[in-house]
Amino acid sequence: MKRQGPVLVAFVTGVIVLAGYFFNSQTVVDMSTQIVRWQNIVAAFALALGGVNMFRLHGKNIIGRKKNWVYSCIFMVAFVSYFVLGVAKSTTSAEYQYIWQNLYQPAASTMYSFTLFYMTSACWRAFRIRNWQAAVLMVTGAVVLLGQVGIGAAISEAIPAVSAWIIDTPNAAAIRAITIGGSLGMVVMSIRVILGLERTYMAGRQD
Amino acid sequence: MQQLKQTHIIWIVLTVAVLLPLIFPLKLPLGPSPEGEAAYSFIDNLPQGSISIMVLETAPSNEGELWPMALAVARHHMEKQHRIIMATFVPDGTMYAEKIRALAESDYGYVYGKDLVILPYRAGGETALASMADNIRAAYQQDHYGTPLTDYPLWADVKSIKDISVISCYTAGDDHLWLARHVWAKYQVPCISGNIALSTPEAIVYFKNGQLVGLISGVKGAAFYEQKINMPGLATQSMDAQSIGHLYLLLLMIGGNIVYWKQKKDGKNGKQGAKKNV
Amino acid sequence: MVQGRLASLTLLLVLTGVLWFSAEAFKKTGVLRIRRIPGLDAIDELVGRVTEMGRPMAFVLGGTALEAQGFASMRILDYVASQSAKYDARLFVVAPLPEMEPMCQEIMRAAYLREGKVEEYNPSDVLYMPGDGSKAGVLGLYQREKVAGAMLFGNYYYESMLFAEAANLAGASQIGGTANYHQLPFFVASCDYTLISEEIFAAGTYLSKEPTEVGGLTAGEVGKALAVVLMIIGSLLATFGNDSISTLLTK
Amino acid sequence: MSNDPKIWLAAIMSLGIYSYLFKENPFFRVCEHLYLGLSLAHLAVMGWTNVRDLGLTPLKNGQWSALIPVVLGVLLFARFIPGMAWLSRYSLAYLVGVAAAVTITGVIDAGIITQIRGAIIPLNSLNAVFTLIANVTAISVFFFIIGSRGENGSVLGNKTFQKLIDKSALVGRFILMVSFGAVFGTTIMARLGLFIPRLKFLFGDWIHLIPPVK
Repeated sequence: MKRQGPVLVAFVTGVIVLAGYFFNSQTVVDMSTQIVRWQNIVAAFALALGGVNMFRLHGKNIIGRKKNWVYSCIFMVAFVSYFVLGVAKSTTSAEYQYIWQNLYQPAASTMYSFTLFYMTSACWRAFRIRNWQAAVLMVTGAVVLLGQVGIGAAISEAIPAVSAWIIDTPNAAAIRAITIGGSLGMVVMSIRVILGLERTYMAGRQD
Repeated sequence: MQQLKQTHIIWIVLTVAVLLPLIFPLKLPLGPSPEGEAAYSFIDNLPQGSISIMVLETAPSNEGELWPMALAVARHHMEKQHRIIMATFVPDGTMYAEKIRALAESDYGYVYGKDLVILPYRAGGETALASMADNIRAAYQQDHYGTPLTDYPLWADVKSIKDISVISCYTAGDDHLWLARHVWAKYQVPCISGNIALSTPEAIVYFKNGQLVGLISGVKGAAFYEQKINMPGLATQSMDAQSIGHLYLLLLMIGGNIVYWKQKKDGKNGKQGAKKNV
Repeated sequence: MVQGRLASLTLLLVLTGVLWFSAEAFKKTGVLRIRRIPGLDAIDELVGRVTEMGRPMAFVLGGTALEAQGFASMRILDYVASQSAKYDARLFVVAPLPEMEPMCQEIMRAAYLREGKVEEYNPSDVLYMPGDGSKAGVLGLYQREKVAGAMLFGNYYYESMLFAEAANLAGASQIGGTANYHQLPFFVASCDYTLISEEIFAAGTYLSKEPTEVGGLTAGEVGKALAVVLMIIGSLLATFGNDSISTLLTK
Repeated sequence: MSNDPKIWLAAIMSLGIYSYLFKENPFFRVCEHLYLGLSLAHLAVMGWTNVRDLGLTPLKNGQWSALIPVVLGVLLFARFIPGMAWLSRYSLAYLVGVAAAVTITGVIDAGIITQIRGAIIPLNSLNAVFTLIANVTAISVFFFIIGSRGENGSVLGNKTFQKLIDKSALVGRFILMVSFGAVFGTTIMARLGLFIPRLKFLFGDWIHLIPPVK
């Protein structure tokens, strides 16, 4: 029940979806689309998991008056009130959109723009020509980097042309190789999941 | 502490360098973009009334690159009076769909339900897109506002994915691959990918294989598209700042390496990190 | 049978068959014929160098969810832990997910036990650093402990750049490995050695010697060989106006 | 400077987050926790909307088949209950089983067959020959068994062939590095693309230093 059952579930659903792809039988195709559609519902439940995890973590912080519990309160207030607002008045309501536009959106895009800062200082300190591979990478990197923007074309017409050739030809070949290899890896891994040979998703001390 | 100070100087210079061309534009050239051209002319050649799906995988984490291009393509569709269905598989996508709806209604006289529909967000990523492709009418029964889709005249013309003239996505993820896998490979509906510049080295292979009919790459692609439809906007404005930013990072990299090689020559480098590798 | 899917189905069946047979064959013979991954030599070299310098090293796992790359990386950790136990190099492990922390502790303990040094294993050397907060934590660890070697394996995103810089500030050598092609450039540019995409899986299989994984690796290899053969023959035929291979693939 | 309270709110939030770049501080912490709470709540609301529309509404209308995914979804939370945690494996098995099959249907054609077909080109130009060589050598980097000369001997046992694979893998690595260079070059645009709109907001919408787009 604890191990064989789940393996069987993965096997049956997997085989039906595969059969629906390869064969014309209307019954199988219907079953397959149904199973895939159900998966979206289960995945929707999974969206709340992260929230529940953090809710527990910050809840413990507050109850135990742990270090920085005040910040946990802020998290709680934001989480609970926004969730209630969304469920009660729907995401299309003006209030919900106001908070999304003016608090959430600016915070999120600012947070993600940090990556540029890290990259800039890494350019100065970490990206070094240590071996021939890094040398090849950085030289082509420099050409493509300039070819991406107007200043490259302003320096020389050749830069965007060479950059486009790099992206079109050697790069396309390399990505194609990685895609074929990676896709084969994904297919093989998926076969192992469906056949119940790969069970790491059941890891953890649950028995 | 010394190091931290140095980092802050690097960052402040970055901010100023990027800010200046935003205030004082340089008007640098843009260069060609054959894959963007392909996307433009495909949409441009669709007859009036064609139905297109825009998959808005846009979020605050990537809107800098994706929102300008989504806006440009949406405007193009509206100029040509195509009907638009907006779908999304990321939780933030509908917020951007509503912005497009507002624009369509105010600037182009679009009527919601007749010319344009917003489908609700669906969880599940690739499988959600696959179920849309396999049976769109079963995958969606209501729109984003909870109204039954059968109430709308637009929906009457959508029996299956094959009634769609083109599907475009705006993604920082793998949606361009999902479209190639589940829409083009299975149903031969033409797909256009609008993706962040970083995905282009990968997406270009799909374009070359014919799995995508067009490709809009990052801010540059968006700026190109804005110029094609003759409506310079957010992307065009930021291209000069992009130029200076790129140049600054390149100079930092070159400078960093000069310091590194000098230190190595002087033997001051604390570690023997530069050993040769295979 | 749906039109145009014969080639796919054939390929799928071939791969399944190869996987099965080679897994069975490996179970019987136990002989693994696989190229030694150069990245593993680089690991040995790094452990040696760190030992000489008498400073610790760090193994930083990347990831936002527990998936294939994470498991392959933990198999590599198993090896690194053994090596460092053998040569008495102190090893810090950074786990980004709550599920990973106990797994890493178990791996470390087992490795020290194998080398007969279980009393030297300190569970608090496995650090749990989740989310964006961890990024600063890793920086602090490098500085505080004067880390001389860092290994970054797993499902990495933008943090690869931050860690690269941190290692450089601390004067540490690095080895990286990920299958996320968008981060590979940064690993190659900042690490002394990089395991590129599939190499981390191959290294995992090489180290774990789990039969169905060996079978999977073999099946993938057959697929790649087939791809190369079809490309070469197909292109040669196409040069002379014969597109039978392309047609075959659309069947 | 703007006098719209909305813009001020967004600007304060942005500055709070940016303050981290100078030093970790309470202002940042407040903004960070606010952001975290909002973002997880947004996810949960979106999840709830999907569950309601796809699961609960059909159930109310008597479509009992919707019970299956709803039960599987609820079981996901069993992991928080000691002793019942194993129940969540059923939901996980369903998720990974379907995802695995969908992956196969997706990539087997688009990721393998079509890629091979795309690589088959008539060799009528230098560029075409180069492309084929690049394709083949790049794949050979990932030959782990055919290229083996490991402790248990080689699979094919032919020295010349192995040397050829070695050489090919070396060329392949070169090709890969060129490709990574291209990725490197394009990444910077993505990163700047995140920062420039923030600058435009702070220095344009907020303090009106940058002229607005026409």
